[in-house]
Amino acid sequence: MAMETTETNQRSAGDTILETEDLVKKFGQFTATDRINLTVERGEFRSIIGPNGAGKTTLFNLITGALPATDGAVYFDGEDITSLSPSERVRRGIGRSFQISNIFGGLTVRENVRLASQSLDRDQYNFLQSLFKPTGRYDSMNERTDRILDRIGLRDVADETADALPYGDKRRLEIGVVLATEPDLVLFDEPTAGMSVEETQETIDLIEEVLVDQTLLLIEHDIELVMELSDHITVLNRGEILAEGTPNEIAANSDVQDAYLGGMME
Amino acid sequence: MTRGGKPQGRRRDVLKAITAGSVAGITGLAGCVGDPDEMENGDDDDFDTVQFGVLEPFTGEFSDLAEERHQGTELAIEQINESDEYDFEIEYDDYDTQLDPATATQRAEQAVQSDGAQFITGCISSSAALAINDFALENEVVYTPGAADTSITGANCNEYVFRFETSTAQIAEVMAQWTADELGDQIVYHIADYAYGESVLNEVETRMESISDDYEQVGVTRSDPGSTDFEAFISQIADVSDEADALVVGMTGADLAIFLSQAGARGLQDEIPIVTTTGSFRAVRAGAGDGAYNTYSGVRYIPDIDTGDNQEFVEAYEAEYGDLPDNFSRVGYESIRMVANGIREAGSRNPSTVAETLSGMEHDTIFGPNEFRECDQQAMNPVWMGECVEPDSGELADVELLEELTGEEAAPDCEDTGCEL
Amino acid sequence: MITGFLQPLVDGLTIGVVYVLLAAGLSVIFGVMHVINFAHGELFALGAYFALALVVPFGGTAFFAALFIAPLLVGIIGVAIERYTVRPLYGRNPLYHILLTFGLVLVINDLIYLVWQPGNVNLPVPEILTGTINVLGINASVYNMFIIVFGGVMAFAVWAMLEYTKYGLIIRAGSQDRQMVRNLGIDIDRYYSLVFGMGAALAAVAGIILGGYQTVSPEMGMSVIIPAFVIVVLGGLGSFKGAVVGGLLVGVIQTVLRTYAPIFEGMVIFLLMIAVLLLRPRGLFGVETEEEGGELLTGSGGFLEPQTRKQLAIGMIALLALVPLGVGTLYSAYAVTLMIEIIIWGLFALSLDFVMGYTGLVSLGHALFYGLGAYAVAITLLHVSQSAFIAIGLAIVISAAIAWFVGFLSIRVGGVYFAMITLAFAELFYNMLYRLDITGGSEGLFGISTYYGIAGMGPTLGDIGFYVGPVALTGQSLFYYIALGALIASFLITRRMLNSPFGSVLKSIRENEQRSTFIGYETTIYKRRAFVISGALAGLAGGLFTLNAGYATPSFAYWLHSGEVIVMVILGGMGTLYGPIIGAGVFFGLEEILTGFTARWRLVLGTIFVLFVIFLPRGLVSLPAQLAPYVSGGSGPGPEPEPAPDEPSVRGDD
Amino acid sequence: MSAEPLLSVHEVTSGYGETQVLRDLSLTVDGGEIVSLVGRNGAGKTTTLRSIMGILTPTSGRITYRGEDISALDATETAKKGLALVPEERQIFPELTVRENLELADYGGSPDVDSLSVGEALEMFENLQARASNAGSSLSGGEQQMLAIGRALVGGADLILLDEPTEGLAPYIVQDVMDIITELNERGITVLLVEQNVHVCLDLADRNYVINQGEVVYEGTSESLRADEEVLDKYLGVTA
Repeated sequence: MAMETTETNQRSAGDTILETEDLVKKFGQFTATDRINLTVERGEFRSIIGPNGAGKTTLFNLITGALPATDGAVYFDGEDITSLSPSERVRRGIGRSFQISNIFGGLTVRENVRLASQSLDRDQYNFLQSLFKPTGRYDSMNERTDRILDRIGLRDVADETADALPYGDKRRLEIGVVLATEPDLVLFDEPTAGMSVEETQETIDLIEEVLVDQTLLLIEHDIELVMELSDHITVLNRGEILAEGTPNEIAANSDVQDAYLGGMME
Repeated sequence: MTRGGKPQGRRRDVLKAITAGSVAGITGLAGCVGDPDEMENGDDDDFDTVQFGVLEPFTGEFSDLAEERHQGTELAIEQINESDEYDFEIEYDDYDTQLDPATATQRAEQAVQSDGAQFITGCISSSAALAINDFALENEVVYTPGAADTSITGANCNEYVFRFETSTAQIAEVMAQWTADELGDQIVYHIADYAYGESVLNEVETRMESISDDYEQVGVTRSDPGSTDFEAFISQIADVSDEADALVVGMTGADLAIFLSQAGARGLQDEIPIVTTTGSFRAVRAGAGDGAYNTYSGVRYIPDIDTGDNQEFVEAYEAEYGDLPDNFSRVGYESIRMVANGIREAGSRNPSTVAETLSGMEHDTIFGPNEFRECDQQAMNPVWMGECVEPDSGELADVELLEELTGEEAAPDCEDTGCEL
Repeated sequence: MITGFLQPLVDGLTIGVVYVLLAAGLSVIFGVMHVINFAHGELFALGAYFALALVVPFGGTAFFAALFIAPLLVGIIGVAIERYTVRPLYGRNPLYHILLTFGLVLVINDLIYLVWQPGNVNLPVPEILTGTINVLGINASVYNMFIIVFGGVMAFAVWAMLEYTKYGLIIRAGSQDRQMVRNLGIDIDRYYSLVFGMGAALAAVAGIILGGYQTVSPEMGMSVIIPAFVIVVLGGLGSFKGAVVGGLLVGVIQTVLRTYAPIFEGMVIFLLMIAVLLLRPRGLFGVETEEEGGELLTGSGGFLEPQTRKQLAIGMIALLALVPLGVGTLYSAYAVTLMIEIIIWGLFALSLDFVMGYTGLVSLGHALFYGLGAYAVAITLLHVSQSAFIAIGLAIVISAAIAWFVGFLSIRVGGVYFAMITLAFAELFYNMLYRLDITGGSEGLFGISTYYGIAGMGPTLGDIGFYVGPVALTGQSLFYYIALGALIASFLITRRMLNSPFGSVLKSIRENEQRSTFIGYETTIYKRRAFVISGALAGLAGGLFTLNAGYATPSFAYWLHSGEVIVMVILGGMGTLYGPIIGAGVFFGLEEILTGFTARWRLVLGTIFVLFVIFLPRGLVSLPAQLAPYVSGGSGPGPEPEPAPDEPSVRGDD
Repeated sequence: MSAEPLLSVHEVTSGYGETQVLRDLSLTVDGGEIVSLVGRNGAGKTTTLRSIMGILTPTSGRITYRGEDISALDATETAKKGLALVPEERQIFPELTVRENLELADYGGSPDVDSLSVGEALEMFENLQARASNAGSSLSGGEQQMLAIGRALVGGADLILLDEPTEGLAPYIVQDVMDIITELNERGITVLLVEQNVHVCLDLADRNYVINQGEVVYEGTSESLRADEEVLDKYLGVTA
């Protein structure tokens, strides 16, 4: 126990929220990520870019626990979370949004948000309560749910089935669900995929607005957007980190030009 | 309650409905909790019809036997209804018990509660029959089961159950005697691993022990009920065939047919005589094909026998259905006839009265004079030993009788039955 | 001593080869179409009956002709089944194929009864195949040798067909990547019928050669289908090689165990199946296939206003409470008996719905818990205490505990594999009931009596009478209220649970398990809890039955009952709690009415069920919503909600 | 040959479920051309190919091939018309041998088009010749790509839809693949190429479409695209 604490203290020196250490994932012969060392500071807006097959989503899956790592470790808030289940990681503050909107389509908007909110409160009530006390009677949970519905602007449609929402609202709900788990770090996997220009802008505005306090990790293809939003950018290529830096540094990096953008300017 | 034109009639209806149910009667006032007194079924001397419930497993594994039994039942009812000797008519409904005791009881409830049956008959499988045994006692209706399990008129007997089916104990008697006399006392067994198989093993063993001091059980193999592959057992039996005088098989139905068919293909009966309990059933012979040839079997019934009015029964049966009766047809037939005799004798259709009358009453049956004896209400049927032989034409093995035991000789002693009546 | 070893081997191979033929078709059908064909056993039986129809009039030598003609006919039937019943379901959750083919089992089985009559019949084989041979001290019949050789040749021919012909290549490719086969311009969908027909024909061949070896009977299909599944699961769903190895393995293991360890026979294949599913869910030779998407279609409850629904429910309960009062005037006491049956099975169906409709776990072995409850009550009453309360309490606790254990082992495998493993557990239990002394073996336990109280204080139902006006409520009628009370209490409790945080999580799992994980729920734990609650309720249902009926028999745990309760849930509408209760009512109502007309009522029921699975998968409760648009003339949801294909979101790579 | 293009995609809207990926997208491909589709990840390139092939059905718009409307056809039917998709993941049948993979293609495809025999295809790709009886799963990425292209040839395609053929391949193999594409074209096969590697496209293609968010934002020859820095910068993120 004591040893662990020392370890933890060491790791949390500085204000690093997420750190991966030589993270490797192999699928059979194929190495999807190869010894990735990623460090993300608290409060940062970090984007991850790279060509198809670079290992971006795999990296996300390793950080969130959706896939077990072949080798290496993931530290969150200085703690080794490599062997924790996805849900455990969510509880420690890692939220995730998905490429394709991934909400509970058959439930109402309110239920969607409440479920996430409830996950947070889980330890505050005992087992029997959780079995028998109707959800409507948990005040703090419902208040928080309403607050979030307000923030994502879906309070008016709270009692509609999520499936019935227009596409853009679904994405808003998706973000609301993530927000309701009160994450410290949010991973966004292409939140604007399949959106029109206007929708993209709205979504980004929303993310910026409601998640301003959180650390954000974003996979995005729209380079322009990435350049505009990010504090730092990590470029992956063939499972390895090719470059890391501020948007300006990345734009000026010839390796990036070469590998990611196809060596156009050779 | 007195509203309406016929308070009297309505009260009668209510009473009937209640007494037909599982509970006996009424005392006390509306809204009270009381302790209902026993109330006798009102005897009415004056009746034209008697309601029977015929419960058979029309679907499932025993459905052919069910059909066979049902034809016997129908024939008996037809004859009784046409006969002047009985001044009442039997009305009946059929119920499909499937293979499941739960369904059987439900159907019995339907017959008794909904359709007002006072007499029920049927069921082939012993677990269904045992469930109905209990039901008959609880509901005070007379029941004539179609299963051979010893405990039906043994440990689980009760005063409402009368069995014309020959029990495993009776068959074991003739099998044991004949086997010990003709084949020897070194026996290997193969049984189906359930109640019927175990009871054959027990009954034959007890009797062999009492007949011969040198009796020895060479070995027992057990197969799951419903097994369809007996190669491994046949190999094991063949291995000990030199040490044993005979193989006793405690199986019935499809299990036995398949066993005989496979044993026949392996030529097992050339190595060791095979003695079965029900190999003489036509259904088994039909299923086993030439596998049945040259095997021995206890015989509960074959159409050829010349006892009582059997030949009249066979003729009538053949005329009606174009086919010879077999074991279950005669059980269905005689169960109805004997109960009808009881009703005539009692002059009542009250099941309790009829049950009292039936116990120990003499009947003329296809086996000649017979009775449900008082100590266990089991019919005193004669039993035979037979051999299944290759027929002159066709595939179906013929049964040749080898030895007969009278009802007296075959029946176990009253004190050994486990029945306390 | 070599013969000592060879004899069981030869014996085992005989049956093993038949298993191979049976399992090969089943497995290839799954590989290409992802259809689990429960009706395979019936096609097997049909093969034997067609052969019988040919051999009987023409004599033994027609056997050889039958060996080719009958499979052809069954193959054609297989094609028709694929074309008209299976095809409309592609794209839905593969569990619907299980449901559909279960319905087909009921239909085909009754058709066999109708056409050929019940009973075991011997299928005569030609003279040339009779007699025995003795080699190396091994005794075997010529027919055994014929089975091994002919079956071996057939299996080899199928293998060669798969390996070396154009069709075989296409079928193998189809079981690996259907879309790519389409991309190559090959109409793989057209081959589905062929594959189904071929699988059916193989089953028919197995049926014929086994028919000659055993007997032919309408039950022969039911008796082989479970072992066939075990083999396919062992070998790996979709793998021909797996079917061959699995079939021979099971044949030999069974035979060897009969010789050396007879106590395990019957149980061992299920233990083997459970072990394989837990350690290597894809079986010995199975390959990783993509989990087929497609949601389970739950009933829609949103048709009526909540207020109206509440009033309707109260009205229904009031009506139900009045039932015993009409006995003797409006109807006989049998009405109460029938209603008790419906209530108990309604409770059983409700228990299944709680896991199936809310967490998507389709348990094919729920009769296990029903049987467990029944036996727990019976054993308690016989050996521990005659108190009904103690017995029922124990039944609930024991069922819940075993459900926890089964759930602990099973829930980690999903979908079709979960269905299979629960089936294996139920069969294991069913087998144990036969073997154990405490369960009374094959006959079960009888003559059980009880009182309603604790520590020797309390009346039996037969001793009490309540009098309401002219009607006396005693015995059966009082028990009716106990059962009804249990059902209503269970309904209210489960409904309350679904409105609690726990229930919300269950619903979220049904909607989208992955998302549920990523908002912080350990879904396995929630599913297991739901399974425990479901098991406890099923145990309560079984316990109530035994309490009333006074006996317990192994048939309570028979797999057909697990199937029937699924039928009830689907008929009513899964995921609604009340739908399955309605389903139970309709099921028994139909049975009650139909048995009055024909012993072949399962034919009608099966047909209705098949039509439900195809056309009204959301059950009866969805009927008003389905009809509403037509009645009011407005446009509503189409009759067939098209589930969007699930795009797997956690992928290996981006 | 008439002036009519071989393939014409006219104002097609398509996507997955509710997600609209393509918005009124139009493009044409003439016989004998190599046409490239470039754009960022998620721009809708793969969706375009899948919609043409018939794996996805467009919700509106019209796709014609040799003047015939193929919008509603499924993949099997379009393949029989002479289209072949070489998908991004290659989708080699892992448990079939290399030869069987090719034989399978021979059973499918277009009956009207002169196709390579399995033997000819194996000759064309030396690497495959040596591994003809190895399982598909044992091939390297480059070999898989060649086998995937080989299947299209054996199937008798005259329009090949190539989805990211160089993805995940080592640079020297990229060159091999580019050579093969050129060779295909010399055999008279038309190629619609989706690439992220702008370099590959500009080298190979006669014409290029730049698509962004499901719409065509630029069309032009490689020369003109190379010169258009604004497009390169804005849609492809390639700065001068």
